[in-house]
Amino acid sequence: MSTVLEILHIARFGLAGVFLLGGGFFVLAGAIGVLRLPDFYTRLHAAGVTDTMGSTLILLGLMLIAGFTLLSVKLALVGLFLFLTSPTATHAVANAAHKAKLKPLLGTYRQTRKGDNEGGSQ
Amino acid sequence: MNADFITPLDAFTIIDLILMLMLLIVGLAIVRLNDIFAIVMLAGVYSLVSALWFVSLDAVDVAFTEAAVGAGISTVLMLGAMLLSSRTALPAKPVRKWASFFIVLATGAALMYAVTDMPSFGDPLSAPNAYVGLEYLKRSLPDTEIPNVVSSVLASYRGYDTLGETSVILTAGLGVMLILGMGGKINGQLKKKAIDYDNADAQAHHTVLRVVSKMMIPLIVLYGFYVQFHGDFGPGGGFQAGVIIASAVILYALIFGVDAAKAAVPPLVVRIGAALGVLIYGGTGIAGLILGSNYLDYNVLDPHSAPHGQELGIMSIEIGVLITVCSVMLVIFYGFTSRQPDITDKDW
Amino acid sequence: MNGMQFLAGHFNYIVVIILMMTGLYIVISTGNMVKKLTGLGVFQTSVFQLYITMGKVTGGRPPIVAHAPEGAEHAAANGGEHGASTADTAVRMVHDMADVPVNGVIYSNPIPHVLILTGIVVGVATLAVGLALIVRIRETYDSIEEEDVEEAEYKARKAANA
Amino acid sequence: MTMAMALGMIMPILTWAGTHAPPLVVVTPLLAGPIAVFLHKGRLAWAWALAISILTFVFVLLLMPQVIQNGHIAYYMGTWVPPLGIEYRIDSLNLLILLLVSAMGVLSLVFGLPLVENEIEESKRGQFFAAFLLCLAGLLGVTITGDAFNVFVFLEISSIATYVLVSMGAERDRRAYVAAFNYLVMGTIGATFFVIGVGLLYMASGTLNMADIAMHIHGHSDNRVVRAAFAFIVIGLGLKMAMFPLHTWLPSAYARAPSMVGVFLASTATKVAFYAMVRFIFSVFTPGSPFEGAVFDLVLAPMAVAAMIICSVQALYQINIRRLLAYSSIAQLGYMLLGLSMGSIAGVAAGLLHLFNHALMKGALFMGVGKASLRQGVTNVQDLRGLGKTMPLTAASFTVAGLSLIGVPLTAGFVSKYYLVVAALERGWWWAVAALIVSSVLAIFYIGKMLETMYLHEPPKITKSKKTAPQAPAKTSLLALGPLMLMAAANIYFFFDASLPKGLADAAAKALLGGGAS
Repeated sequence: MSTVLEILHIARFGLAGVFLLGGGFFVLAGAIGVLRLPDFYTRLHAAGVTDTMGSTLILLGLMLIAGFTLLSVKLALVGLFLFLTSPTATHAVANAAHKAKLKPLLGTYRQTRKGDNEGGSQ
Repeated sequence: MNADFITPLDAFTIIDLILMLMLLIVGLAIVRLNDIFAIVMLAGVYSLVSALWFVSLDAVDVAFTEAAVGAGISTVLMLGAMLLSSRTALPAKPVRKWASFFIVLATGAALMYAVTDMPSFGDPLSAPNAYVGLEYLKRSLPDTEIPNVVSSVLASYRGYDTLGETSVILTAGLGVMLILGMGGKINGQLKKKAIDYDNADAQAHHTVLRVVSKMMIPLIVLYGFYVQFHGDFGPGGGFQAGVIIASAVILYALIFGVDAAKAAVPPLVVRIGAALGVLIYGGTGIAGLILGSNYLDYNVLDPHSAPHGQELGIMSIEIGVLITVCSVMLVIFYGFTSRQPDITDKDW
Repeated sequence: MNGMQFLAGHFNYIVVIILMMTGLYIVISTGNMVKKLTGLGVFQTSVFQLYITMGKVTGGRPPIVAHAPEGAEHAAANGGEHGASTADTAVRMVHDMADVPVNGVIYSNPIPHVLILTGIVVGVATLAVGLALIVRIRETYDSIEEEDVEEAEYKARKAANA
Repeated sequence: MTMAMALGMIMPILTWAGTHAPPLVVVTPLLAGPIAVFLHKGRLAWAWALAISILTFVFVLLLMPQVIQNGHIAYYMGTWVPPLGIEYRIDSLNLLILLLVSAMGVLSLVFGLPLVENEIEESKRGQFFAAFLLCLAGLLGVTITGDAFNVFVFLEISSIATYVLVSMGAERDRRAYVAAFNYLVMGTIGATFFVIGVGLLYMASGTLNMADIAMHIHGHSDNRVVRAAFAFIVIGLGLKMAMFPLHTWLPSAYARAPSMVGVFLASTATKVAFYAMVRFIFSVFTPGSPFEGAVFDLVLAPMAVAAMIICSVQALYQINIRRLLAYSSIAQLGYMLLGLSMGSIAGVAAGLLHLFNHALMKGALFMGVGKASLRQGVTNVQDLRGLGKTMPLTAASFTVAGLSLIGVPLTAGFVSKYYLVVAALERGWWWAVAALIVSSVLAIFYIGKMLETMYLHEPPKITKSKKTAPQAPAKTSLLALGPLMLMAAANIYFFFDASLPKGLADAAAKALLGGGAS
């Protein structure tokens, strides 16, 4: 019995580690994307990855570590809040850019490089 | 100064170093930039990173407030004020730059001079940490039955400072009222209607925002009350709660228009609230006087148990703080929006 | 204490001082009023960092005391210590490490936190009034640059004299 | 019988009020301020503010016998014993300032009604008086407290209220906004320097109660943290009180503010900051230490002399009367600073006495300008033409205060300058005496310029010109004359009987320099 618990214990922390690392990877990828991608909309896309995948995985990992405690409930609430707000924020920003008549970059990067559009809706 | 103590180099210190590095970069960026919009956003970032650093330095209450006030409300106000002004600052003249540089150098040198006699970072026996602060930690529970020592010091031991602080906020609200007014007039002309609700296009573009904010606003207010009443046990209290609840109304105003927000929370109510909070706070102090003790003495509020009296008093003044802070934040917001054209679809 | 240890113990202060001076530099070097207020914010926030840094205790926790420390009844009986003299409380200085933990746990110092909460609120109050003035200045002069305002005033004076 | 019964009713109340006067002095205007916001009728708000300020003055008077009897009184907020809680501590030094500030609050309110009705929009008057009450509460709070951080909090209440009040002058002069903004930036830098100083003191001592800090840093004046704290507090408060090279914000702020605010600020705000500096330098730090001695001799005294001469010269060149008076104020702050930097009992006492007298004369001068502007829209020296004929009483009061500023015998200004000279000679500072004389001669010129315009020039033809604001009703205009003449009379009275301010200043200086950390 105790060995089963121990295995579960190890598995829990192992899984938490995987989630945290995965979350970290998405955050990093998002950050690189914001810096490297060519135009406003694609950068926004990269930033969205940080918000959704990155934070969700990190929160899941933390919840696994915290176990069945009040802390987990709070983390779940944080997750819920982010789940609702970050796509909305991304939507609002993209909407504003669209309203401001910011054209997305079409075609390949090399073709339109000259007209590189520094992101910014205003 | 305690010469025996040596600050350890551990994981905590490394986080510390990274955050400080970020602060330095953001600070230098603000110096270099001339784009006002970027400067304002970076100022918000600076506050947010500071808040993170405060968490790592165990100052959870301060971090909370800095994030809500410094990174939140301040940035909103800054954006509101710069909305119509030019977006770029004129670069400073070299003479001025050098003059400022030397003033700053002299000031910095005076502080650097003092560094050698400062206590080591983290020293538990340094003068600031081993004296009154420790005394508070030991007395807070028996004296006031409040585990969050920051709350008990803020509201009781140094409660008079907090009365002053609440009055500072009120004064600022009064100042904005006097300088900007709270009416709906811009230069004597009646303001145009905020948002055209019949406009199908506007409706379509705001659907997501409206739905989500409708879900969020009650939760934000609820969270504000949680922060208010949980302030005795965890980080939080009247200031943070006031700012959070005010931010719910501000969010409502941003999405549904300032007029709708003013219909829901009328300016008169807000003005009364601003004054009422300070009066509740000051009145709690007067109650101590009437019950035959000193000003702001909560012990006498409950004749049977002094700690319970403390709890009562602290709850009462925290409610006063909540009302004033929340109201003044809205006074300021209404004041600014009455001077600006409403945020229109074009700005989204 | 050698140089390395000194640096480890005082590195925070040095960085905080540099940050404070960055803020001060922004305030006095620029003529743009919004940027000036931003600098004021950075300056004040950095002063807050100075306070919080000095209140940190290594290995400490946020100052939220979990359980009643021993001797609670004794202290509670004293209540607010009516009538005790200043000197009685003042001389009770802590002298050795054994006194530091409260109920077995080390906490960071709450005083700087309390002071800085006040500081933050005062900061936002000043900011609000400053921004309100900026809005009015912009309405009056159509600019938020000191140079432009001075020039406008100079012209107005010249016109009045002529 | 009824008298005795009434007395029996009143006595306990008086005793109670006497015991709790320390917090009531500050809390009364602080809580009355928010109520004034809702008094929309200008006159009603004014009456309310006046009643409250009189009540505040009464509380200060109740403090007086206790302080004179016991030397000092302490009051613990929330009964928390310091250093745990905040302590109010009143001795002769703050009593002098409290009397001054609360009396000036009453006088400038009585004086200010016609001016406010002339200069402030009807709908804003309630809020205006609310801001005034908060400013008063802040200044009193700074003066009365014995806690270093509490000084900051109340300094900021008064400062923010002051920025707002100054900006209210924009209805008369649009430059008020810029003046208020510059004041705000400089004032906030000053406050932040002060906070750094207090933080450093806390770092060195672990406490915030002034007396307790003094106890802990006593004998540690070689501690670099304490030295830096000293420098930052002096600069921070120096900015707030417009100490010589840090004074740039003051002339514009005073010149553009509404007249009533100018009267009140000129006679109180810088004085309170000066008081705070005296309090920190002498009660918290160790005044006898070589470091402080060096700062006194090498920094403060030269600054004081520079202010006395340079700003007097600047005053000579001013066209705007209020700016002229403001520059003269900075020069006069130099006199006070000179007394302080002597570091002797006689010097500090003379400086404090001059502080009191300067408030009387500057208050009267600003009142005179305000009163004159009711009638002929006075802003520049030129506009004073013929005031001796058109408004003889105002002109006479103005003259008395002006003579007092120069330091002519038979006026209060002479007394404090005399003591300053005596104190300077005691220390052998001949150059300081020379500077005093030079500065006084310069004062003769700039005051003389105004008096000459007043008496020797014909009144302008268009006295009741259209360009000025509508005239205030004669009744309220008479109301303004009362405080003005009272102030002028005080300038003469305190020449013949300076026992009250002199006694308090002497006692204060003795307590500051004799008692050490007490």
